[in-house]
Amino acid sequence: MTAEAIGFWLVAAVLLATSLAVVLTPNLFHAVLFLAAALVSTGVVFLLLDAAFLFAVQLLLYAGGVITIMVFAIMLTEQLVGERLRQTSRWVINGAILAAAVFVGVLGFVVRSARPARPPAADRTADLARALVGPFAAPFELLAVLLVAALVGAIYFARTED
Amino acid sequence: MTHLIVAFVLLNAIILVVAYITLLERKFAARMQSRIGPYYVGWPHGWLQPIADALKLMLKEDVVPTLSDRWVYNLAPLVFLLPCMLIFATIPFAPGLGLADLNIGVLFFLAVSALEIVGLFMGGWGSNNKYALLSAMRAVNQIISYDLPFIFAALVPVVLAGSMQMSAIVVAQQGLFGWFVFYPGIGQLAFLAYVIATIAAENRVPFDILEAESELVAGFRVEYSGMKFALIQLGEYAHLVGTSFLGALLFLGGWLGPGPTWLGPLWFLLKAVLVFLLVTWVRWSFVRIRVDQILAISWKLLLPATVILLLATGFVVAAGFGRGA
Amino acid sequence: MSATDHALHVLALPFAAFVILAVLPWLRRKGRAAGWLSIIAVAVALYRALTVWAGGGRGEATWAWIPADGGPIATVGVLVDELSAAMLVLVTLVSLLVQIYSLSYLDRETPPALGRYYTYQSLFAFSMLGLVLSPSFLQMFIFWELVGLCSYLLIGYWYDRPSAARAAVKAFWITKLGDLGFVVGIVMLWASTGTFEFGALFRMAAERTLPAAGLGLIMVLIYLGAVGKSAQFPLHVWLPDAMEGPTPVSALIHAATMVTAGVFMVTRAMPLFRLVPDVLALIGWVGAFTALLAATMACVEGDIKRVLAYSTVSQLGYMMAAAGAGAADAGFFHLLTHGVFKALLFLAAGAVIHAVGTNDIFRMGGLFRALPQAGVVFIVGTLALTGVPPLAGFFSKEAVLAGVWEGRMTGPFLMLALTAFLTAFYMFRVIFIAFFGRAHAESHPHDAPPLMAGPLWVLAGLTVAIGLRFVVAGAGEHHGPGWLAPLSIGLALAGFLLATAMYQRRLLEPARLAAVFPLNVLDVMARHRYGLDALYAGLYRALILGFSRLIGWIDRYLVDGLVNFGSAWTLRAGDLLRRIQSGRAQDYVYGVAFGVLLLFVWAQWVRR
Amino acid sequence: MGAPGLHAYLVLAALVFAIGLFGVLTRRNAIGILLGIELMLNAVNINLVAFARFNADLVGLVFTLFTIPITVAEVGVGLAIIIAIFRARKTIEADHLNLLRG
Repeated sequence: MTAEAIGFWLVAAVLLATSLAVVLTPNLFHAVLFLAAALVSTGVVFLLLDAAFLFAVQLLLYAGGVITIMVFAIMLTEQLVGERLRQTSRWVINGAILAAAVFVGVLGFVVRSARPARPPAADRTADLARALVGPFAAPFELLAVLLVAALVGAIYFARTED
Repeated sequence: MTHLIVAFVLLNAIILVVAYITLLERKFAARMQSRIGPYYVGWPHGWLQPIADALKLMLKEDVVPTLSDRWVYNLAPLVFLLPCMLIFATIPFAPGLGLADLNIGVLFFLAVSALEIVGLFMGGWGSNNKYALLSAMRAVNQIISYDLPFIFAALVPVVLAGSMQMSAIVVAQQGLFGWFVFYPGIGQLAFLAYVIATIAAENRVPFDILEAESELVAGFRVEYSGMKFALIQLGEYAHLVGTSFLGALLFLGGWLGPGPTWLGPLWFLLKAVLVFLLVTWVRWSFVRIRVDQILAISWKLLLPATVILLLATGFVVAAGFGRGA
Repeated sequence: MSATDHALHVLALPFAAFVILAVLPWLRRKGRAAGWLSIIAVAVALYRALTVWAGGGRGEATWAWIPADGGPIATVGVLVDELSAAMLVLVTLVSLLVQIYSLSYLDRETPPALGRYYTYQSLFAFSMLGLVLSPSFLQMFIFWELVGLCSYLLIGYWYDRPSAARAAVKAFWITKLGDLGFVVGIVMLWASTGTFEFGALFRMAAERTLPAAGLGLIMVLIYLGAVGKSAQFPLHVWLPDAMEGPTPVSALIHAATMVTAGVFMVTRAMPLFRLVPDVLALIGWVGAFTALLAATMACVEGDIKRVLAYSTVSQLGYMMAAAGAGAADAGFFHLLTHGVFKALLFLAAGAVIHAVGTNDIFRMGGLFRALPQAGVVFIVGTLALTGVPPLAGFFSKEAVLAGVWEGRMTGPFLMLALTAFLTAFYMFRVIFIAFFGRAHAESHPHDAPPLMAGPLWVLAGLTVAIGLRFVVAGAGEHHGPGWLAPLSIGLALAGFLLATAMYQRRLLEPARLAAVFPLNVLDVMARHRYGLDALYAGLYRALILGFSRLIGWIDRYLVDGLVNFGSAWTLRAGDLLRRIQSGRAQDYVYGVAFGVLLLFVWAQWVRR
Repeated sequence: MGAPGLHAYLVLAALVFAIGLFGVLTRRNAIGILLGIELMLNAVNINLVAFARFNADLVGLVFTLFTIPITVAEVGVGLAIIIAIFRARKTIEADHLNLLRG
């Protein structure tokens, strides 16, 4: 067992546990917090995959941004509802069967695929930056447009009627 | 294994620094108000006061509100403290003296410190207290508003140095007046923005609406007592200290200074304390401002200004005036 | 400029007027301004036509129209020769006069209606000119249909009158019956010769290389087009009804120009018709019979315009008979002179109608005193029509009779001679009843205004002038036997005397005469138009309507039933499938997940 | 047991994906559904990064870098829509949001 293997199994366990908690806990606020934990552990998975930059981005955007927005939404709606954030599930068996079937389907592909060796780690952050302003410059700019559009759209949707 | 030892030492050092920086603040504030400050515990001049405070808090009764969200309430101080401690992981206190000098060090610092808000909100929510909840709401408002100017201001030295690695940024500031705070125009403005954003991000007066005593009693930690309260306090001050270290590193040349190399960490500490005192000075000089004013300052003034500043920095660097390798 | 260029100008001017009026509604709705635009266009066209005619230039210009591998399948162009040059002058002249006349005649119309009228007029002038200039059967057919369309539009000009609308439709459909034969004929001709062009066809005819097989049928079919357009028996029934249109329209289209298109076409295609003598004989016999039949019907008609319409049918029969007898030039000659004086007669009748307000000659009387101008020109036209020397009609009629006699067609000749007698009779009958006799006290009609009188006098002058020119120059090459001219004049005189006796001197009571044996049968039959209209109506009801009902039943119950069946099941199936659309996003996620699973299955097991 | 290979990461991602799908399918609350979607997107990101790592390739990283902001935008708009729906219908129970029922 190398340190990396220990780290992986640890993180995987945390990630799976928190993910399950996200979909199973009846308290919506707890679910959001578990999601935050799952996202952070995903970031750690990125770290294990030598993508430290993505780890930082993940934390910065997801953990900071998404969770904040989520919390806001819960606050706003809860305030309006005036009741505790119980949420229930429906058709649990059906959903479990279907999700399991999809997992098995994916697994079928995974087990049949080749098993590449892990190449030596390399620092790819600079390459990533160059790719963003090089071959991927156009999508990068489009992303900016998308974010602006999403921002305007969100403001439009959530604005108060007057 | 060495890493773990270094981390342990570092952690305790930080706790010590944090403990005594509270004393420093109290003394500083007292002097500003023509008082003496803590004086009687320990000799001379109340030097044992922080230790006494810590002991007192540890011995106090741990109260958990009946209607609180127990798990969230109990976990919140830990979740709050963790990122506040993690931010020190990438700070090099001298060449080679640090836990991990990541090549994305600055980004790591920013990303981890962004997690702080989760713990803060957990505390506000878990207390099931309306003051705490209001405080948490305000905190989210304010911190996400000032995160962006903070990041942009911090990115100015990064762009100038051409690296996110903290040691590389320090190296880029060598020489007479090489500190980025002396960089003509851009450096001063960026440092100003950095200090303002820091004050806001650390919830200090005049941006302390989330714990405004006259309105919200004590903000999100109103229900906390004992050890948990101590952890939160520790986290807050640790974050402030970490931000001060970052400011000293980004703008004031880090460990650079006259004298032999082993003086580097002392220089660094001195500069961080300088930044801390700057913030404290503002804290004890101004009055609190309103929520909408805080948000307006962030979105209408600070954010556009820092974006333009960053753009200008980019042009300057593109024109060949960068300090990077 | 060559003759073809001039001819193109003649063609383009009315077309330009039409397009301008069609696309500029504000101009069209001005009415009189639109009229003047149309008149100026056709006046310039007349000037150009005269240039072509007087210049004597001949030629043909064609452009490829439907390109194909082995040269163009069809061409368009202009063909200028004596025939088309004369027709150009006739068409533009009568068009011009009629359009001027119409300005006054239709002065009670609203401006938009008047603008519409002149738009149609311009279109008609263009179409008719295009028809006479056609160098090929195909182009001729296109313009042939265009003039048919104009005829339909102008007959139905007062489309709010049911009778006019019905007459327009009737004219359209009955001529279509002939056109059907026409188009089948020219396509068959094309199939056997590979060309539509007159030039190539005539060359083949001259060189005897035209395939003889089936040519008789082809020419009969082509002749059918002329039967419809030129109102030959048995398709003549639409022309009297066409009198529902405004009188200037009747003068232009249903007397002088469009109805002669059939004669023109037969004349144009004469080299082809000559190859099949049997068809020519048929044309002659049918023409003569049409002439006689129409004349008898004219004798019992009380509507002044219908009398003139039957007279037109009768004269068209004359022309056709001449063509059938091989004297196509005589027929064409008669076409030209008839165009002038029949237009004159119609316009004069129009002046009378405009003044009196009725078509019925029995409600007129003594009008000569009130309308001296109309009376004089009407009498000039009548004299020309009955063949009194030295007027234009005398020479052309003489030429036709001579041609038929020389063609050894005794039967048709006798019929035409009898027709000449009847022509004089019914025309003077109209004159005596309408212009002389007892005046009706209640009406005080006023003579024609200048815009109407001008064209009348121009046409009357032309009628006389043409006649006088032939007195000086001698007419044509058809000189029948010496007794022909006296016979012709004698027949006209006899008709005149009989009409005088019956309607002026009252020596013979018309009603009592009509009761005498063979005449009473004829009278009744003529009054019922020999039952042809009724026959057509019956056929129409029995066959067309019956067939339509059958089709309607099939459509309603079989076709629609199928469609309704399908739509009903579509609705039901949609109702069933609708439940899938629950509106809940998660149900759709289930669908997506199932789809992904199917994809997995396909990729894992099926695809390998 | 040596260092985890590509398959370990892929199976982990597939599991997270399935869990997210389960959440999307079973949650009644619209925000709960959104949480499930977040999990699924995360699983995809893990896959991308893992492939990039094991193929010594850059595209996976770039794509992850793109998907993360796009997800944030999606969440922002999604939450805005949920808030708007809540204002109009006083509920965010997905079962009750069936205005588009056929």
